[in-house]
Amino acid sequence: MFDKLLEPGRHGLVDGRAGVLVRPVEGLAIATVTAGAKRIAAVADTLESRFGIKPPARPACRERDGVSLVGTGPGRWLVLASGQESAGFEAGLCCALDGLGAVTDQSDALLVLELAGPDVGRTLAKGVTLDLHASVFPTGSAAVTVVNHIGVTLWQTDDAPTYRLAVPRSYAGSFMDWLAGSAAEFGLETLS
Amino acid sequence: MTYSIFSVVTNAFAGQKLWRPAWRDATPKPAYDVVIVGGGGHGLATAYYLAKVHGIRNVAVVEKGWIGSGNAGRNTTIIRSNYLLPGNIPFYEWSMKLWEGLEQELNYNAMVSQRSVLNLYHSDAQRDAYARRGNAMRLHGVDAELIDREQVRSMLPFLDFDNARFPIKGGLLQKRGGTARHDAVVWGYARAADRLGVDIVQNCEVTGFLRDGDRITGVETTQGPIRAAKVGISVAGSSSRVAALAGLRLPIESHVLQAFVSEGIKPLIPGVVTFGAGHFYISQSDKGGLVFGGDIDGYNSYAQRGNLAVVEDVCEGGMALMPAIGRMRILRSWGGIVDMSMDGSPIIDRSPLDGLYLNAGWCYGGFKATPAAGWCFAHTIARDEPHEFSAAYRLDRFVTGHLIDEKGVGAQPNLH
Amino acid sequence: MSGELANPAGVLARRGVEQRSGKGTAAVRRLATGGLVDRTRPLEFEFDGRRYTGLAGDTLASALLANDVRLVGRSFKYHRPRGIFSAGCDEPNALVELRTGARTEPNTRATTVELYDRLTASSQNRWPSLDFDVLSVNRFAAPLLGAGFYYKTFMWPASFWEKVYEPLIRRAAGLGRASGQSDPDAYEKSHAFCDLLVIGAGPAGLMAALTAARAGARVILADEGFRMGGSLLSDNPVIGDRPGSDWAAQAIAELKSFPDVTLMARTTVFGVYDGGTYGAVERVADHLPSPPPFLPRQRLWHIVAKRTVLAAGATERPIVFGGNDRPGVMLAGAVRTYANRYAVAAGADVAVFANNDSAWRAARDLVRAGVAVRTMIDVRDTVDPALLAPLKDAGVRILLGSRVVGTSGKRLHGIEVLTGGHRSSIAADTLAVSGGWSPNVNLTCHLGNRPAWNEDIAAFVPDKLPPGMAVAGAANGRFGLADCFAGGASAAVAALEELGIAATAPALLRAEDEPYRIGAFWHVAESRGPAFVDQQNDVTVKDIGIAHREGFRAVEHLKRYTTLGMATDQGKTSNMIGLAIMAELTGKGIPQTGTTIFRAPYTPVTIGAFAGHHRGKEFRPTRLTPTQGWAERQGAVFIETGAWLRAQYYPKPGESDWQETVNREVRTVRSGVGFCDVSTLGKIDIQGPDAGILLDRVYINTWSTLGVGKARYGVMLREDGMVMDDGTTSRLGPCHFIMTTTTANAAKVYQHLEFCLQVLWPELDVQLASVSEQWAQLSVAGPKARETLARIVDPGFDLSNEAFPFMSAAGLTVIGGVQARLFRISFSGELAYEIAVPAGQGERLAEALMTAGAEFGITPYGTEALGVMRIEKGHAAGSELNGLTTAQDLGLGRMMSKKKDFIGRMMSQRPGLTDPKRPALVGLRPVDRSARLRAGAHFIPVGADAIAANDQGHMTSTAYSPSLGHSIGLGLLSCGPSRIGERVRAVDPVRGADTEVEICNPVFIDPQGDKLRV
Amino acid sequence: MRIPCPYCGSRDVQEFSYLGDANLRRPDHEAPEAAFHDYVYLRDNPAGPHRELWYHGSGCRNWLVVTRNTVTHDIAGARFAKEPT
Repeated sequence: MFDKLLEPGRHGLVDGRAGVLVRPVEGLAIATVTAGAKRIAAVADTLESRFGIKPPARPACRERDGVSLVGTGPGRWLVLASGQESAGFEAGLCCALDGLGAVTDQSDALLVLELAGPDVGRTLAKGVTLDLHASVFPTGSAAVTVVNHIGVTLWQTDDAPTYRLAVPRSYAGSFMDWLAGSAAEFGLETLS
Repeated sequence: MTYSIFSVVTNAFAGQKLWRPAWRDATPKPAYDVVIVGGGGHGLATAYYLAKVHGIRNVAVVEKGWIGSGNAGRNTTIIRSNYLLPGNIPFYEWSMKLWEGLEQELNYNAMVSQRSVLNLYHSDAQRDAYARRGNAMRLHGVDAELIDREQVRSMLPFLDFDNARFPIKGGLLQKRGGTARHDAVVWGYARAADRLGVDIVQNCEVTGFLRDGDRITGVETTQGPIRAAKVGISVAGSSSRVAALAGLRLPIESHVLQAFVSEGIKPLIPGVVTFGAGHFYISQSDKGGLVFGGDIDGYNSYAQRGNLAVVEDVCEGGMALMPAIGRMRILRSWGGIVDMSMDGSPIIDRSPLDGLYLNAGWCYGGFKATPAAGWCFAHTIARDEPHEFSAAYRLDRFVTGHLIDEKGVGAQPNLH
Repeated sequence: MSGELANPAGVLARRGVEQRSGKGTAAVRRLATGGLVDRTRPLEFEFDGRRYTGLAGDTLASALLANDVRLVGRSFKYHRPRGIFSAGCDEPNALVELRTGARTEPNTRATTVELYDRLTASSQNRWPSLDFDVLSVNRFAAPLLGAGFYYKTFMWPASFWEKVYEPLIRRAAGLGRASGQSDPDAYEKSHAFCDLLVIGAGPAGLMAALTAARAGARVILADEGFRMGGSLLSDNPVIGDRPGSDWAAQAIAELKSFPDVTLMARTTVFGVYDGGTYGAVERVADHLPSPPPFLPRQRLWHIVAKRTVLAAGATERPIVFGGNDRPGVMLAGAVRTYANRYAVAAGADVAVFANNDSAWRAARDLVRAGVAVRTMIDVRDTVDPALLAPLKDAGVRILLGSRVVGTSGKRLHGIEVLTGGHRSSIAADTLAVSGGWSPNVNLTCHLGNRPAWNEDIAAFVPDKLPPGMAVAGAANGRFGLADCFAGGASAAVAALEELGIAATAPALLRAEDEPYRIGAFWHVAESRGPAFVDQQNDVTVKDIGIAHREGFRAVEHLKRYTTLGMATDQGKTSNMIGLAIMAELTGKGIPQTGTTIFRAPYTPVTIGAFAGHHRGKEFRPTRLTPTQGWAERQGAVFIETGAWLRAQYYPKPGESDWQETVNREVRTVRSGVGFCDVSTLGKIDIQGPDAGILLDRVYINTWSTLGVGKARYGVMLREDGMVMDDGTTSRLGPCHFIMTTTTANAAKVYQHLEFCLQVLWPELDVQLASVSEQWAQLSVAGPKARETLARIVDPGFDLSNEAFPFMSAAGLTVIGGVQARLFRISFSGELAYEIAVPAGQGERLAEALMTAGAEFGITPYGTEALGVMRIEKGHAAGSELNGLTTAQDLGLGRMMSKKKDFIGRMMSQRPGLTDPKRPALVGLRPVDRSARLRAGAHFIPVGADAIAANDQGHMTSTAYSPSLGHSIGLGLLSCGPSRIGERVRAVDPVRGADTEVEICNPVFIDPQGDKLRV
Repeated sequence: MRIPCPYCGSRDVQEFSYLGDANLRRPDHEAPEAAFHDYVYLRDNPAGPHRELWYHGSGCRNWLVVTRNTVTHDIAGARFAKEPT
């Protein structure tokens, strides 16, 4: 779907190296896991034993062996697993949790983008109303927020910095328009 | 001194030295037949019609600051009667008729200017909703026209017809709608009421009510107690606070509504235009400023100021509708505290307490209602019964379920 | 109207250019040395069609003065000739139309425009030309046109106001012209965060920023000018042994070396908002002929600051006297700035008129710079000898205890001075006036605070401050340079300390700290000729007298009655004087009189900047359905429905119009099979042991009893008893439901459910997730729906009516292993299913259905056909679910359970909601079958007058029914259901229609619903 | 205006939607109609501190009880609505 949204290649300013690089992260199985107030701990334990990651109790992202747990609310996580088949992944989670918490497949609901480059911060600042300074939003931080009137989930994966954004599928086109416009002054390179 | 060509010319030769105060700055007498709390447009109009129509001249208007310091001087000056529901149309149409004769009535030029009000529609459903509204207006004898895209284009060629996210498909036009000079309305009513003997008392804040059991017998003020056979509250934005002094809880929340004016430019926008796919409406004042606004900030507030989010939302609507105003500059922004009622419609009624009367809940529509609100509130106070045009604005409608909900959003004040 | 006014002037302007063959004239008033302009970079520009040359570093105003252009505009009311008055954003007079065509910027202050090559500007509010302006006759009417004039006249005859007077007034009013063309430039928004925001890069601001930067804090330093330094550039002080401008340059260089310091020049912090949020506008490309590729013209900044130091400086105010608006009368500080910073002599023969010490230093600087200063006039009888000396030495004539009472010349050539009863005329082409300095307290007041009166400097100073703000330097009423440095440093240290950041003030700099003494003096009572307080709005001392006489004495009444301070300069140089004069008249003190409220923006900000890129198609994001690409390939026509773009209909070659296409789509569904993307419906995943209880409480009907694998139609009310939303919800497991909502209410219903679970009944164990984005949901409808589906469901799933009857729901796989959900529900009234697959499979499913249904002539259909079929079936939708209807009104009253509580139950029983006379849902068909019905028409009894008293309801939805061959409608009609068979009129005056209609059952097709169950 | 969400931290007001007075309690279904009328329609609407419901719809989707001064807009604090006071 990504290539339909934005021509692969260079956009905006063409001379010099691109200030912002964007690439789609494909082949992800994605699910939300939600726990009732009384069972947050139990669900967290189950997730930890399954993925070997302690689910963050705050807006943060923890990653291991291609599986990421992103805290999106109290007792609510976004689970992303690369190279897994979505229905199977959801089913597996369901049985592991065995009714402790709710599992909902979102593999097709979200377009996950990876953003990097020297000007990624200045570009995101045009839409993100959060302080992304390293002292406030270091690697591993996550946030559910809104960009250009579009609800997104955002987390930082390394100190480059590199960010990942999960964008609702129906809004993906408008989001890419915003990104292309906001990064144009720095030059945007789309990779695949 | 009556304003006339004669008096204006005489003063020109007399170096403008013959003018006298437009109204007396009165100090309160111990007692009145009626005390109106609130020296805004509504309160002063009420006092004027009490004296003029009902012959009740022993009236005081008490104002905590300077007259017109509330919403009367903080609105976008639009007058119209393009309402949908039967409870509203006759009232606002009566107001429109009073506007049409206001200058002569008051001998004061309030610059009532019927330059038309156009509500744009952007979908077939919206067109049908406006048709329903326009038809309701016509059945009430109010002027309304449903115009198409090309008619809109001929009126306002600079709108975005080619690249709009929500295409302009037409509009509901009320040619008799328009604007008036808000401060002049206040001063005109004050001057006219004063000439009929009404006392206008500024810097006089009501701090409590005098009562005899469940009967209100006057007000406590910062200038001392003032007794009155009847007390009318007309304090938009502060209605809950003043009513609370009498122990009443109202179906009202106070919210802040921001408005904006640009630097003055030569005439660009002929009438009033409202955007149907965003929160934006605009007109151009006689001084050349673009006067515009949008939605309320949306949270309870008594601070006469708002936040950036709404400023941006309004300007986004403005640029989506008329990208020609991009280089115009906002000169001033301000906020008014509006009574958002639970069904979006006002209250003109007796209160549960004898001798206490209520004119409140005007949301952001109070200015256009000024003459009729004064007229009907005066009637309610003088006759102890609702006027036919404000018969629907009863306080008990929330109990009985006879709501007047133009937007159909229910008991959610910040959505009206 | 503007065109009529403009063109003649434009023609003259163009002719002007041709005559002067583009040759730049010499800048006769440019001083030979000094200044901060780049003499190696001359810039050509054009004013009123004439070419001139300026230098890089000039403003348009300094370049005009350098070329001895004194007359630059006309005033608002009397069209009096006006010149350059100030050197900053406080300018009341020198407003020009900058640029041309779609980029025209009216009312632009020449004093803040950074000169660029080939800049074009023209004067405003004059016709035919600036020199000869017809409307300047207004000044002869001045005796008539006093304050309040308009309110007292233009009333006779009544009808003349709109027709005659107002159009004339409107045309005369306003200053510049809008192009009326779409703004060609881009705007954008951005967000910034910092420990310390420093507003203003003068001595106090630079020192505050340095202090914070050296302490390692995150700092933003914003300044409205294009060169940072503030008074260090204009007052030319000596710091240590170097010019102040050198020190500023060095400080800025040091600040640039810190990674967490952001310097924002050309950036005005215009407003203070809640939570430490500041609004600022960065003029990214206003100093260029046009914005470079990919760059916006301006950028709106949201700056969230933990602490703020306001170092916005002070504004000089004049003394008001007769003829004080003549071109050549300027603020003393401005004349000083033009000499020191721009190396421009404002005139060849300068006189100074003041009541305070700063003007004496201005005069001293002018003498030093080689500007001819002949006369120094001060209202005070004595001044500090230290001030006298340098001027005496320079041979300046000094008149103490004196005042200027009048002026002469179109452009100033002489002044009349009153000294101890004697009037004398003095030649001067420039009069530098200073009435003292007013701290720029504006931003301290945006959250509702008022400033405090300070007698010593005769000015209002900051009092209560917004949370987190400190004030330093001239903005705080401290005018000495050393004071500014010290104040900036200590404000920063204190602010950072509150944040737990240790900072130390830099070593104090050696700077002349000149005392500032003032003898408060506002206007010259003995004036000859009109004395202007607000020059742009032509408000005179006399007008303030009129306001006082007529009782408009409250400072806000004064402002509104006389328009004092309401011009584009917001009265920066006039408000103080106006209220001082009113205080004089009322006998109240200035502090008792008080100021008007300071509001955002500090200086005017473009509407474009506030809108950013949210215009045109980008006004709001567009949501696309999972089959968008496929539908495009099918040649579908799309329509905006709320946030969504949806396929409206799918025209085939040869079809003449949309109606023909829609008819074909409907007929195909009713006779064969069709499908439609209904993914826009809200889909909410509801899980947990108490899910059934939740549904029982939010829906009016009962849910806990619904069997697994079953679907049910539900209606939910608002707490006030009106219908909120409806939809079909299915039970996928004992603790698992999937709810569908209408497209419009998807977000609202989700929020409502979270409200119920988190606020009303937190004890319920239910988890929600929106899956609207996850599933592509297609409705497959028509007699051939089952046969079509049979070809795409994977083997093993039994579609038979027995195994999968009406209102069934199941999970399965389709088209070879694609996970899917199947619901046997129908909106069209046909045998129908809704099938959901992961959104990424939506287009594959659409293609599979096309193949599977090919032999039945399957067609995709859009929102139009969907709407026609729902009306044929009498289903309520948006125009019936309008927030004003009850379940009863919609014929759904019987669904309301008596056995349980649910949201809205109690309030729905109020008499106003149960009144049998309420309009209720019926069907309508035209008596004359060829007539077309229109939604929005009102119902009037046959034979009755079309007046409100006879209004019985309205038509909510209409369509042409290809199945019935005529127009049909749904409506809300008083006592409707009991009037089936009666006739009423559908009256539609706004579209000139009046159609007799027959009241019928709202279900036009298959009222028994047999087709659903086959 | 920024609202301190207990989960997300300080966020711009645009991420939230406002409902109103947080002191209101939905009456028991046996309660008289008058109780529902007061609940649905009557408000204290104070000038000063106000406990109010905000929904963090563009964030963690939690309903919050925010204590905010309606005169100064100062925010004293925020907590999850589902947590008992």
